[in-house]
Amino acid sequence: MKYRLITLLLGIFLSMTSWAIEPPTEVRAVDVPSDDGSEGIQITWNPAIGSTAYRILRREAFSADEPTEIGEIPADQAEHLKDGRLRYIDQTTQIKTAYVYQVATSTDDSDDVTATSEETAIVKAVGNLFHRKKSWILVFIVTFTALTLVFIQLARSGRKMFIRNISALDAVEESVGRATEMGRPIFFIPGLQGLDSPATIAAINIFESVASEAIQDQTRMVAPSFDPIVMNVMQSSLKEVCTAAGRPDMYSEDDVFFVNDRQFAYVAAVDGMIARDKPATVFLQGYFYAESLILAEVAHSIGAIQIAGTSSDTQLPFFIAACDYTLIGEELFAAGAYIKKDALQLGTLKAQDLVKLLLFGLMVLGGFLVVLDINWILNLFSTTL
Amino acid sequence: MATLGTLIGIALTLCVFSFLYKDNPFYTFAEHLFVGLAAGYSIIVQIEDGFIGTIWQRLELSIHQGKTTEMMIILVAICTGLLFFTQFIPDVSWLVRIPFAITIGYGAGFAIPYTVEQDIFKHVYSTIRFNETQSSLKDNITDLLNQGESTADLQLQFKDSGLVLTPKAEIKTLKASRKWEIRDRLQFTINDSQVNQDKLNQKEMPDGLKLAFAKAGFELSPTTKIKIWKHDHRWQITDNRTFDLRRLNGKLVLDEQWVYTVKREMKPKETQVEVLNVYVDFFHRGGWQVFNMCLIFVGVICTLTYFFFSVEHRGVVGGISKVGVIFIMVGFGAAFGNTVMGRVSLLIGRVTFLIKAIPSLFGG
Amino acid sequence: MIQKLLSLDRRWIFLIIAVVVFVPAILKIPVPVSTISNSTQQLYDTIEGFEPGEVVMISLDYGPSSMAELQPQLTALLHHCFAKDLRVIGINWAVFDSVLLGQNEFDRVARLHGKTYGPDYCYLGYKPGGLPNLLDMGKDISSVYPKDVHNKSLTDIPMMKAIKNYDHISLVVDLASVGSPPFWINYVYGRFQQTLALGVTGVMISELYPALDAGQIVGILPGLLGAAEYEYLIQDANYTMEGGDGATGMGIQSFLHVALILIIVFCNIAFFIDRRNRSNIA
Amino acid sequence: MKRQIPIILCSLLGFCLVVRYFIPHRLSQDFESTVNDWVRILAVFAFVIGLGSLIRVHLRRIAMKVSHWQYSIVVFVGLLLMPLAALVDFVKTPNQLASLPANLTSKLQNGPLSATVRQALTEGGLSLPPVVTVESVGKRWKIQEQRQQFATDASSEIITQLDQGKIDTILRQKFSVRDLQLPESIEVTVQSKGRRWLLESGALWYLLTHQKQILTVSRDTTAAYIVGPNPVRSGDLPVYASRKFSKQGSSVNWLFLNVYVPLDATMFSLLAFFIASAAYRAFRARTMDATLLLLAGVILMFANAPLLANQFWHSIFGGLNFLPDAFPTLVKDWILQVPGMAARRAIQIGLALGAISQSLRILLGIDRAWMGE
Repeated sequence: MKYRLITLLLGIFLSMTSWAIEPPTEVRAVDVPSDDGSEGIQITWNPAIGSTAYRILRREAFSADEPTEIGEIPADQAEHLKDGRLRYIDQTTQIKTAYVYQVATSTDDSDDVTATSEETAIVKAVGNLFHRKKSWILVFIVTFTALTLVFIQLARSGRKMFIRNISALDAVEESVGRATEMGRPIFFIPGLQGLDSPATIAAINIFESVASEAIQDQTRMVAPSFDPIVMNVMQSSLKEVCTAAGRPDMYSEDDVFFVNDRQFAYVAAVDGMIARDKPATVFLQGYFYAESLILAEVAHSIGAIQIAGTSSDTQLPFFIAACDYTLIGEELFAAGAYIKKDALQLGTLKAQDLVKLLLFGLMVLGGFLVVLDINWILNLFSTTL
Repeated sequence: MATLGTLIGIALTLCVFSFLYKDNPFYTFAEHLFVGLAAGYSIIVQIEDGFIGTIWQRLELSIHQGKTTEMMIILVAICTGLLFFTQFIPDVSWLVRIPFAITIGYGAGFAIPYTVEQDIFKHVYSTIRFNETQSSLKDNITDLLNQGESTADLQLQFKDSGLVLTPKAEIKTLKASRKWEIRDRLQFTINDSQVNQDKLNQKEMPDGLKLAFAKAGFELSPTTKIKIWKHDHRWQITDNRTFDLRRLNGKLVLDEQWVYTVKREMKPKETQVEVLNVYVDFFHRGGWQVFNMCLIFVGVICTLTYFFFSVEHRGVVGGISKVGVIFIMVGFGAAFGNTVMGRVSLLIGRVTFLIKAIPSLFGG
Repeated sequence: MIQKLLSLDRRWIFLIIAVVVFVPAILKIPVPVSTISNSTQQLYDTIEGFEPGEVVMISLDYGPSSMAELQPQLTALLHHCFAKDLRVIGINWAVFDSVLLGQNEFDRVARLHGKTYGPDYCYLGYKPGGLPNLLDMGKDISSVYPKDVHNKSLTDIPMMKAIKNYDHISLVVDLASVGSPPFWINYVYGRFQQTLALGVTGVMISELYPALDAGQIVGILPGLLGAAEYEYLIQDANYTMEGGDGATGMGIQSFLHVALILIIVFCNIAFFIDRRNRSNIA
Repeated sequence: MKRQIPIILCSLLGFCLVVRYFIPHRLSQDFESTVNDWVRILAVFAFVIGLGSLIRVHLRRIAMKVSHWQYSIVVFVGLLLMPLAALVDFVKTPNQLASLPANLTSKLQNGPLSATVRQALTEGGLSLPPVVTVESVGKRWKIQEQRQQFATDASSEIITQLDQGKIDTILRQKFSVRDLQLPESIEVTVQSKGRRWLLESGALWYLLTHQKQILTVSRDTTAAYIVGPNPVRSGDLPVYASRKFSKQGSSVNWLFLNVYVPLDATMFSLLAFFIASAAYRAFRARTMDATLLLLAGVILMFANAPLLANQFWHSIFGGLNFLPDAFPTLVKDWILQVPGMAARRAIQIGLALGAISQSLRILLGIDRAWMGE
């Protein structure tokens, strides 16, 4: 009897307190997406009426120990999601450790009446396998690759590929011929970046095609290089060219050599060589920095034809101004295929153009929609990750 | 020692400059010295940072920490590195292609995704992004906005975010309160008696002017500065925004007009907090800005057209790409002209060196 | 005659350039600044607003090759800081080459203002490590720089006792000829909300205005022009008697631009006359 | 096989790296850093090849007595100068760490360091690791520290403390248990790099690595001292730090500042002349395009010359109040930021497409130029 009374009173008391303040409901904890696990776990919950702040409690699952408070956050400072829920991100998590969370209310008034929510499901902070914000970049790359493959197939099947003429490259033959007449060497400067830069590969392609023409006319190709690996590659390609042309005697390791890997030491040396050897033609292909103009001007000063091309948009203006012929922008990457008339590679140019067209369309449409305040195309291109 | 250093410095500087006249023994000397020296420097760097720093120390560390995988990785790398030397052994010389392959694969593999992100997506985005955010307000002023009139605290809120709102501003609620349009204008004339010009020239804020601003409903903050342009009759009053005052037949005239659109929307970041972004609406932006944006857009489109390889540049395409060439040329000319300044300063550097160094040799 | 002008030997142009650069440099012909560009004014006002004893950190991220443009900026800034009794920390975050340049200039200007190493200013120099260093300085400067350039432990440097990290630094100025500004902006401003200003070469300036508009930085000094403007401001306020290289340098820059424009104009006139003659003959 | 293997390797690595970009997981980050190291190590070997080529070329010039062969000797002089300077710095023993009373030399014999010497050294202001062995090298003694390493479980407190650059008391105990002296936290600087921390104090370094809740503590640097052969005037034996072959020594620095920098900077400054001669040639109104180039260029130069943009401009057009202030600068910025920007963007987009296409050609194995085909 007595016990009943106590329990009853207790029950009433309890119910009153719990009536005084509701616990946060629908507490959910999920791993933060698109991270390596170090971003932690995000906890979301419905705000509880009358609560001025929330305390986040955490304990390791499968362990008996009491939940510990990992953070307290005032209600007005908590992140409000658009569905009215609140969010807290726990970044103190250990990777792959299982946790359960609770959110407790707390109020300013001294008699600290708190209501604690139910425990969340077990959650771990794990590294994710895909970065959601990058999906459109993936789509773009896949499309590009697919188109490239398609056009390679088309080219294999013998489809003719039209490529507009690139005026700067029509000068190659003439320049080689000139060198032959004057009996002077051709200088080829493959830029100041390593083999890991696409521009350098493009340059090597051009080198090959030029060399094969020059070797046939028995004109010497001289390639002072900035990067040892590039030097090696060019040596081997020149060797191949010579053997292919049936003139292995034309190959000399001293024509393709390493000069220096310090920018202006390289420039100083190359300037000196140009001034002394007086080449008939100077090719400046690849990636260049400030030295571009020095090289071009020195080449001009000894009356050599300069044929330039670079993927550095800051140096293009100087080549345009100082050189006789310049490959503008991406013409550099097209050049190799263009001179060799290599069907497959020309095919990839087609693919490249198609992608360009695609971007073209998306920009026009997207721009138009943005003006009408419809932003979804715009947001495809948003790179704020 | 110091004098010797200066002496060498001067001598070598002159040697290099002499190349401008023509190639000569002095330059050739300096050139070869430079080549050798630079290579020598690279040797030190390679030994210290390369052999010791990159290879030996990490190998040693991994060994004595018992990190076998790390150790294996480094060893494999070293082996591939050694393959460079196979080029001198005819039979296996092809093995040198393996380090090539790694370097190239590495380059290509990195180039693809990052160029897409940095050079394509970023540029396209900023080209078609016609509605740029001007500033953002706190979320909790929506009801203030909904009242449709510019109250004192609304003005305050705007001021906090560096914008101006006068009491006369008209606020329209569009599209079920997800969007507001605010048309506002700050305009007044002051006859000269109120503003003592000497005061303006003393960079003080004249009371008359303060008064005039107050009348127009814009409290200038105490940090207000006055800037005077050299040719008279013009003052610029810099507050958290800038007003341009000009003298027009004996009166100071100030006229600023602007239209904001306030929009609720998500932040681009994954945090889904709701913010109010203040846009200067595309059509209500100054016609000049509209023009510029369109010009950039057109420019990009046309210049891109120039790069189409698979079509003959005739007819429409030819026309468009011609326009593209115009942009390219203007851009290049500008870049060229803009760089002169930087290059000159390099020369100035050397010249000042010579001018300071040569006297110092004679104890000057 | 016209033909000669059109096919003029490059060396004549070189000669003109040389004269235009050397003569003003030797005679120290300064070009007074007429208007102060906003970006400079803003930086000046920021420093002007500081109380004595506040700390300014200057990072010298430029090599000897761009010294001409940025050293005058450094000098002007130092004059201003020391005259206002601010305490200055010098570092080289990105570039190793300019440690000596910076150190000497610090000592020189400090001497002019009767400041002593240790209590009033110190120079920490260069530490390899790149980006992590920037971030670590947000936690604890001495974790990046246990010692200064004189190999003196930071704990023995009086002013550094009170300065643990960015919280104790009122302003960071990055004088850059390399790509360092984005890092300072994105990480030091972005993560630590550190008040930030820049001094950059004339070529870099236009890419950095957006940061100024976005309020990420409180001011930019644009190349020699910026230096000259700043010199004008501090001389106007009698913070220093010393005439700076900025004005001279800017003078040289101006003269050379003028010369270049004239050359181009003349050669075009000649070009047109020549063309008309030809068409007349034909 | 001589063709396939390299191509397959190349494509494999390339595509893996492309995929990696989309995977935030730590494993993929590790993969990236591994590949980075790999290529960095390759570069070191490549440099040897390059150096070989350089030496070969100049030796040959000297041997063949080709024109200007004498200068090739200069190259070798330069080539040797820098490493020699570095050697000089290396030999010139760096700053003295402490000094040891000469009479203690008798106490220095191979084996563990005697207590008296240790005491003397610590009094000399040298913080020594707990376990050190002495080894006589000719007339010198090398005080070599024994490597220590121990693993312990890491509580999250310890980690958070370390991240804040502090040392947790528990951790401190864990050190003392293994009688590794860890001075008061003020004297210990903690550098945190990701999941690794470097505890540094005087001559003591501890590297802490955290994996799978286990904290591995290891000494990754040996603090080696050499007790000098020639007693200085005071009769004491100077104690020096072990030396390092470095580019930051005084002699190297001297060479760098007095020989290298002048050459480098002057070479760079030649641009001022060449940009002028290039402008003189290129900026002629031959064609429509050239005219545009010319105009844009001249306008920019005008605006960039304060003398013209300010004084000159104001003296001529200052009266025209309807023009906005600093008009030349406005025009300049407009050209750069509107038409200039447009062209730049388009070119960069184009270049990007070109580069991607080029990279695909390589990874798909249709561009084999790099194999010399």
